[in-house]
This record gives sequence, C-alpha cells and structure tokens, in this order.
Amino acid sequence: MANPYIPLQMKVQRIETEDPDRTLRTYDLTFVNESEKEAFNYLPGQFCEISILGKGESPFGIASSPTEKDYLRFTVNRTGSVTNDIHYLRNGDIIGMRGPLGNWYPVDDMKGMNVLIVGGGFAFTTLRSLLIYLLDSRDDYKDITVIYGARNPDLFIYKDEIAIWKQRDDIQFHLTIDNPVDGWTDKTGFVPTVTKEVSPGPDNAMAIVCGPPVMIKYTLPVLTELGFPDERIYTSLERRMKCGIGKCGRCNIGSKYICIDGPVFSMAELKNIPETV
Amino acid sequence: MKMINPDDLSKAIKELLTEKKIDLFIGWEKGSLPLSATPLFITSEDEAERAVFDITCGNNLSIYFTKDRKQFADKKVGIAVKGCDARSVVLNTLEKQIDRANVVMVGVPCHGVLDKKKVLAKTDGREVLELIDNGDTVTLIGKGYELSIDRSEILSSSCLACIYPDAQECDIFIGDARAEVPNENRLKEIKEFEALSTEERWANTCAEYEKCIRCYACRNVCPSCYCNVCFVDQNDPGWIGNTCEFTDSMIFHVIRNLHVAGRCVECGACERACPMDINLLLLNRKVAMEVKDRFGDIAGLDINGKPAMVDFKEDEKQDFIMG
Amino acid sequence: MSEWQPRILAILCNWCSYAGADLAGVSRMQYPPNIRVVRVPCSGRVDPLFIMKSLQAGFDGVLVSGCHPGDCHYISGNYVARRKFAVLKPLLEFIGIEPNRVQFSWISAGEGERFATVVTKITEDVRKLGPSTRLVKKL
Amino acid sequence: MNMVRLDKQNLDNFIRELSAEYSVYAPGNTGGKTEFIPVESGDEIDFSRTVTDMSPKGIFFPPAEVLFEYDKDGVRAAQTSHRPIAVFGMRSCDARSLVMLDRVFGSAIQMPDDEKFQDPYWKEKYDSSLIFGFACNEPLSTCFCNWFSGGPYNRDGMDVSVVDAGDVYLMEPVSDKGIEIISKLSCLTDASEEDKALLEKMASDAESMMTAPLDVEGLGERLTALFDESIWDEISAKCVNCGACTFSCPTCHCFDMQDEGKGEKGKRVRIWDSCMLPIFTMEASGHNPRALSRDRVRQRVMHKYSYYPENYGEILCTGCGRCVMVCPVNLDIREVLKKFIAYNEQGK
Repeated sequence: MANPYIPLQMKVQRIETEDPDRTLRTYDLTFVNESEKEAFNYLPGQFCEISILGKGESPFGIASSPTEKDYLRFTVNRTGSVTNDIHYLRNGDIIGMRGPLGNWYPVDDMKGMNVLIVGGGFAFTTLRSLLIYLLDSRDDYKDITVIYGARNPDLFIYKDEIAIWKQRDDIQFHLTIDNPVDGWTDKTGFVPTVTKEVSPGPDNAMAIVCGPPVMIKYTLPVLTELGFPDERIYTSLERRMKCGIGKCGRCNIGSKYICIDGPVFSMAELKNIPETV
Repeated sequence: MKMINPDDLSKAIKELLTEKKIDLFIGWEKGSLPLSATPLFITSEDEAERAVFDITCGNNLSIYFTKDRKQFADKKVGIAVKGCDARSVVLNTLEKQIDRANVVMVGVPCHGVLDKKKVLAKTDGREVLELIDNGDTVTLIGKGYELSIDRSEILSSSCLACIYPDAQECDIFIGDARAEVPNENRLKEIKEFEALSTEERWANTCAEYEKCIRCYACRNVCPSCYCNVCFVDQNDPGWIGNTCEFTDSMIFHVIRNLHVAGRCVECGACERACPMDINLLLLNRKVAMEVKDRFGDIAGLDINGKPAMVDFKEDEKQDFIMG
Repeated sequence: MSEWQPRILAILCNWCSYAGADLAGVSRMQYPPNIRVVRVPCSGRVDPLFIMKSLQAGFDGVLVSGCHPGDCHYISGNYVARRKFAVLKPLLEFIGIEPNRVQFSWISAGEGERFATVVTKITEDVRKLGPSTRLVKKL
Repeated sequence: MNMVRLDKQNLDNFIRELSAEYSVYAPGNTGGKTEFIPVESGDEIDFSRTVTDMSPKGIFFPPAEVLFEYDKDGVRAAQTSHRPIAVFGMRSCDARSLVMLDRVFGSAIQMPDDEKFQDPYWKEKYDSSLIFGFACNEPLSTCFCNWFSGGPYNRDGMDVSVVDAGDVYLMEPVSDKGIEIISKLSCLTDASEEDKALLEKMASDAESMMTAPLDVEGLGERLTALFDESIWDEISAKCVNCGACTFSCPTCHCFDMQDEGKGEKGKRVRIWDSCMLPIFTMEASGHNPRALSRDRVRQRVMHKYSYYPENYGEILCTGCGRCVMVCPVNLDIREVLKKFIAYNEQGK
C-alpha cells in the first residue's frame, strides 16, 4: 500500500536567486528515481510538501507546468526554519518531497474562454505554472490577460520570463508596483485598482487570483463589481499545513481542508466557508 | 475553621459595581459538577448573587489578566483572590502586565481547594454526586455510598504546603485575613524526596515524567506563563524536540520550572490540570524553597519588590562555585 | 581498547575565563584535554537551556565559568548568572542528576593556574561518575 | 450466532487465550489514573471507572508515532509488523469514536478510493483489530452519549458486545470478525434464555438512568448561522486554552509532525496536537488566523458539531464526558451546546 507520508527523493538541479535581498530563491528539482517521475502527474495549482529531513516540511505551490517535463520548480521565500534550510541547499543536494497535493485551477473549464490571471508578490508561483500551461496549448484558450503586482520592481519573480511574456503579442501582460520608482515604465498602483482599469469584460471569462491575503481580499470585490460571476472567480488559499492529506486538521476551515478540498476555491465555494479571507 | 459566608462576597461585589469602582468582577460560581466551581465574569448585581467561594474554587483567576494579551487593559477589574491568587496579581503587577490601580483585589479566606484526582482516589473511582463541606471534614456522596473524610485528604498538594492561605495584598478582605500561617508540612515532601539517594530520585523523576504527553496544559493554565511564544514552541532555532521523548519532556519541565523560578506562586493549577497526573509541583516547590533560602524571596509577596531572578545582591551565598 | 575519556563542555565568558584558559595555554600549563570550549560574551548569557541541551547531546559534564563577582565586564551579568545557577544546580541534583556533572566557577583572566586546576578537578569528578546517561537523548 | 457467557473466574483464561493471537488492551490503573494498557492476564484489568481517564484512541493513534526513519541511504517507513490488536472493555462511546476516526484516517471523503488518502499507520492497526465493547450498567452524570444517537448499550464499532451481568460476562458477536472469534475461544459457554431476558432488562435499566437528551437536530446549521455572533466571546471567556479537552477526547485527532534528527540519522514522528494552542495555526510569517482564544474555541466546537457532521452526517462527539471532567475551568460542553440552542431560540 502506498504510504502518503514517505517523501520521494528529489535532487536539486538548478538554483536561482530572484531578488537582491536573496530571500526568494527558485529551485528546480529532478526525481532521483525515474519510476517516481513517471507516476507523478499534476496540474497547475497543486502543491508539494518539501522536506528537510531533521527539520520538517513546508508546503510550496508547484511553479513549473506539467508541460515542462524535466523538472519541478518551486520558489521559496525565506521565513521559517525549513525555508531557511532550503536556502542553504546546493546543486546536487537530495531533499524529500511529497505530492502532488491538493486540487488545481480549472484548466479544462477555461478552454475556449478568456482568462484573467491576477497575481501578487512571490505567490506568482502556481500562476506561472498556469500561464505556461495555457501558453503551451495556446489555441485552446482565447484572450489571456495577466496582472502581476509587487511592492517594488525587485520583488517580481521570474523576471527573465516576464520580459519574454511581455514581448509576446498573444498575451496582455501588466506589471504594477505599489509606489512610483525612477525608471519604472509599467503601471503604478495596487493590484485591485489596476485590475479595475485593465481587466477584460466578464463575458466568457475566467478570473484566477493568487497573492497575499490582503490583495485577494480587495481584488475579489473588484472582480465581482466588474461582473464576474462567483463561479468564474478562483483563488488559492493558504494555511499552515502538516500532513497535506486531510488528516491532521491544521488547515481545516469550515467543512473543508485546504490541503485536499483546496487550495483552489471558487468564490462561490468561499462564500460558504467561514474564516477565509 | 472560619468559612466564608457567600452573601458577604456577593455584597462586596455589588457594592463595587454600584459604586462604579469596577466595570467587571472575576469570581467563581457553582460549576456543573459537584467537584468543580467555574469562573464567573460579573457585570450585574444579579450575577453577583451567584458568586461563591468554597473548596472547589481552585482556579487562579489572575490568568485572565494575561490571557489573549491583556483583554482587560482598559477596564477596572475586581477579582476574588485566595492567598496564591493574590500573589499572582502582585507578580503580574511587578512584571507590568497589569496596572494595580485598575484592579480591586477582594480576598477570600481560603482553607484549601480540592484536587479532583485525590477525591476519586478516595472513592475508588466512583463518581461523586454531591460534596458537603463541613470544615474539618468533607462528606462525599455518590450512588450507594456516603463517605466522610478529613479535608486534608483531598486538598491539592499546593494547599497542604501553603503558608499564605489568605491574600497578603488586597483591597477588601471578606472576614479576617490571616498573616503567615505556620505549616509543619511546608517542606515535608521536599525533604523526604531529598533524603532519597540520587538513583532513587532519578528513578522517581523518570517514572513521573515519562508519563508526559506534552499537551502543555501545565503551561497553559499557569498564571505566570504568558510568553507570546514559549521556548518550546520556537522552531528557529528549535530548542527542544516536541515529541514525547523523555529527555525532551524532562528538559521542558526543568526549564519551565526555571522560567517560573521566583515567579511561581505555588497555586497548583499545573498539577490539577495535568491529564497524566504528574506531580509537577514538587519541582516548583523545590525551586521556590531554594529561592527563599538563598535570596529570601517569596514570589508575589512584596508589591514593592522585584522578582527574584531579575534581582541580585553582591554578597550572596555561592557555595556551589568550585574552588 | 583505550580507556573511556569524559567529554566536558566548558562554557567560558569572553572577558575572564576564556582569557584565563588562554593564559593557561600560553603558560604551557598541563590540564586534561577533555574539555570542549564554547566562548560566550558573559556568564549571564548562559541560559540553563544550554546546559540541559549539552547533557542531552551526550556531554558527560558541563563547566560554566565567568568573571569573579564584581569583575563582570558588563557590571552585573555574573550576579544574575549566579542566581540562575544557584537554582539550577540544586534542581538538577533534586531530580537525580549526579551532583558533579554540572559545575560552576569564577576564573579571572590572570588565573591560568586556577583554570588548569578547575579543569583537572571537573575532569576527575566526571571521570569518577562515568559516562553520562541520565539526560542523554537516544535516537 | 447466539449469545455466550464467560464466567468471571474465567476472565484470566479468556485474556490469555486471546493473547495467543492478539495484543490485548484493556482498562488498567497506572498509578491512580485509568487508561487502556496492554494486558496479558485478567488481573491487570481495572473496571472501576465507567469512563477511563484517557480515551482509547491512543491504541490506534498513539500520542507519538514514528512515521519513518531516515539515514544517509534514504527513508524507510517505520517497522509495521506487529500482532493484531484486541481491545477488551471498551465502552460504547469509545467504540463509536473509532468508527468516527476511521472515516478520517481510513480514507478521504473527497477521494474515497484513493490510497493516497488512507493513513497506513491507522489502517494497519485498526483494520485487523477486534473490539470487545463493554456496555455501561452505571452511566455517570457526565455521560451524554444519548444526545448523539448513542447509548449505554449501543454496539456501533464493536465486534463483540460484552455485558457485565454479575458473575458472568454475556457476550454477543456484532460483526463477522466477532462471530469468528467467539466460535474459536474455548472458555465460553452458551447463554440461557434467562440470560437474554436479563440482558434486555439491564439494557433498559441503564438507558433509563441517562438524563434526558438535548435535541441536537440541526445543531450544525445553528452553529454555522451563529458563526459571527458575540456569543462566542461569552462562551470562550473562561477557557484558558489548556487543551486538556482535546488530549482526553476520544475523537479529537489533530496531529503535528515533527522531525527528530541528529546528523544524517533521524525520524519523523507524529504527535497529538490541539486546536486550542495558538501555535497550531501560527504561520511562519507570524500571522495567526486564529489568534484569539475565541477563534480557537469556536474551531473546536464547530469542527465537532458542524464541520464533521457536514462531511459525514454524524456529530464528532460520543458524549463520553471526558472533556467535562478534565476541564480545569469547568467549561462544560453540554452547557455550551444548550446555550447555543437557547440563543437561537430567542429569535436571534
């Protein structure tokens, strides 16, 4: 019988520092055992528990897209004891990983629709996964609009890729920062405000929001105001987690467990759950 | 043994409320079980009628000053205090957790509070349906039995060693407050334990603390434990393991003891709350004894003092220093 | 098979005891090689938790040493430390830890000889006690 | 299969016989406290308490359980080969609690057939276990199993129901596993018609001793409706969040996972945790979604009486009364539930 508590062995293949403060780092991991790679199927929005043996585990959204076959990508913000240890990893180190856990963004339902992706800060991880996934079957989807905000220009992650996405003419990519900075040519202002300004209409459109709680809290009403029905607004929630398989009770909100019923919830579902945002 | 007349307590509370000296009074009322009183937050005269004080009122109500980070910060609060509870309030004052000027302490004459586990041991596990407090004796009544036993047999171990049953610091006292009460059993348990060999003591310690399931009830009910994040919950660095491993549990208890050294008022809340029935207080009382012997301090007795462990004198006994 | 050697953690204050150890070394005094030194700014920095952790990690003995009373670089650090140790030591003995496992001393920067004596004494004390088992964590 | 009887004199033989195949657990006294302990003979059993101080959940979900060990060669699941477990003397309430826990650990309601959501450590112990239930002839004043469709003679979760009838234990198999074991054990004799009549009488006597149940129909919905009301502040005011209720509760099952390691060797252990503790939901950033005592008390009450029933159609409380007994501030859950129902009925 499969034991969901046993982590798979993963090897660090590439490390990239995302910001000047070096608190955000991106890790590409590869499977040590090829057979586990075959069995590992996921969709954008899902997460994994990454283990530093001897320290513990932390959940991270998968930032790579299932269409990127060679590695699993995670971006880790250095905040606690596990993330601190992750930041000490070097290429070739072996770490543990459990997953994929949780549900995913409704990529099948989006087919034939316009997609609005709203992200903030380093929570852009699963949104990157989603964006790559959509772009890899670009013809299945209609207009794609991305709004990505951060406190300042340094705090955007995947800057190289952003530059490429901005060049593409088949997506609308908007960057915004909280306060004006010299030399900044993109938008300035909070994400909800920018959303109001540049969002496409709600007709045949799906909105995906992921970011810090305060951003989500103020962006969801904007989308409602723009006319997005609750069933077509999705967001991803976060809580402290341990088991990741709906047992340990830590991420329980309402009758849901974020680790298996979520992390992706539609606004319609959120309305029936207390204590969310 | 002079017991309190509950009407006197209610009357005092009502007066405080009507004279607007307090916004709220924290006392006890009869609980849902015969062996448990329950805390009562009184804001009206009707509620004041329900206030009681008896052998079941074990709770050290001062914990409500530090729970949820100063929920009463902007209120004038009256509080019923036994001797140990009063010391907690004093300690809270010394540690700047409360403003003494905003607290009206109402002392109640205490003759000890019961330990439910000891009661059940007396009845061989049979449920107690009624408890009658006759002063020196207590009558326990259950299905098919009636038992009269000495009060001292069911008192919390903290009470058996108590020398300050009545509040030494208070604004109102219901009855006549006793000053220090001599107690020949004060150090009995500690001296008996000390008389054992090192090996025997260690065996006893292991037997007790191996029971610990690390539920932290002892810490959570302790009026002196109010750190925002307890050292055992810190994970960066993670000082000690959080599983029920014995050495980790032992270190947790030893360090917790030291953290409340000179601050523990020996109210016994920890021991009564322990679901695993560990005699936690023995170590606390040993530490309190050392603090008293060496530094002359008793926690929470002197409102103008300083908690022992943040104070020092230059010429202190240092018999434990080598050479 | 070589004879069992005690491993002792010595937590020394930077200003006095560590300098005392230095002096002992510079003066080529002989003392047992059983100590591992951790330097701390002041004996007041020594949380009893450090001592407990050392025992848990398998050290057979712990020595904490600071400046003599009145000589603290930070004026009163060692007085506060003294109160901590005054309570910790009897408590450890009370729960059944052998009395000589954890010891405290004052050694000034000029007392190289005293440092050697203290280290010799604790090493011999701990050697007599044998390997520590009581608070050692087994994985 | 018919009722059988076991002479009390034969209890020791019975336990010994059972021990040949099973690790037998039964209520025992461990220094003034009663809990379920491994026993090998009848004399180790202590039936003096109707409800043991600690619940039997620890048999299947230990306070600390090694999930896996690791060293430089990799990760290995903890050793799992042990004998099947038999529990003798588990009260009706406790036997029911195992059914409730099995819904959580045995699978996931969202993905009932997915192995990924089955807890191997629970299943390995529980699926092969044998539960000898124990009817209550003398329910306590703190017992309220009858509030939640339980009762002193309820048989949910049992393989064999056992009734203490003076000099004998009357046993009746409840499950297939029960039928099998009863037919195998040698020290049992067939029960008489009088025995059956006696059992029926005892059952109705015991039930009549219970206090009138509270009508909990629709309780979950009421609690949900009151989620943002100030009544929670009132209810939680006296709670000191000690967590004793959650640790003694037979159905509380939240846990934490902690690593214990030194160098390249170590293990991951799961330990009981409690929603009463602030650290339970404290995030690395310092943000705590349930920072106040009120939030945590609400979570515990909601989980038991609203969330779990929403998922599984049954309240996550067996009415064993342990939390009522251990609470240091006498925050009696029965009073709490009554307050909620009364509050609603005032038309709020």
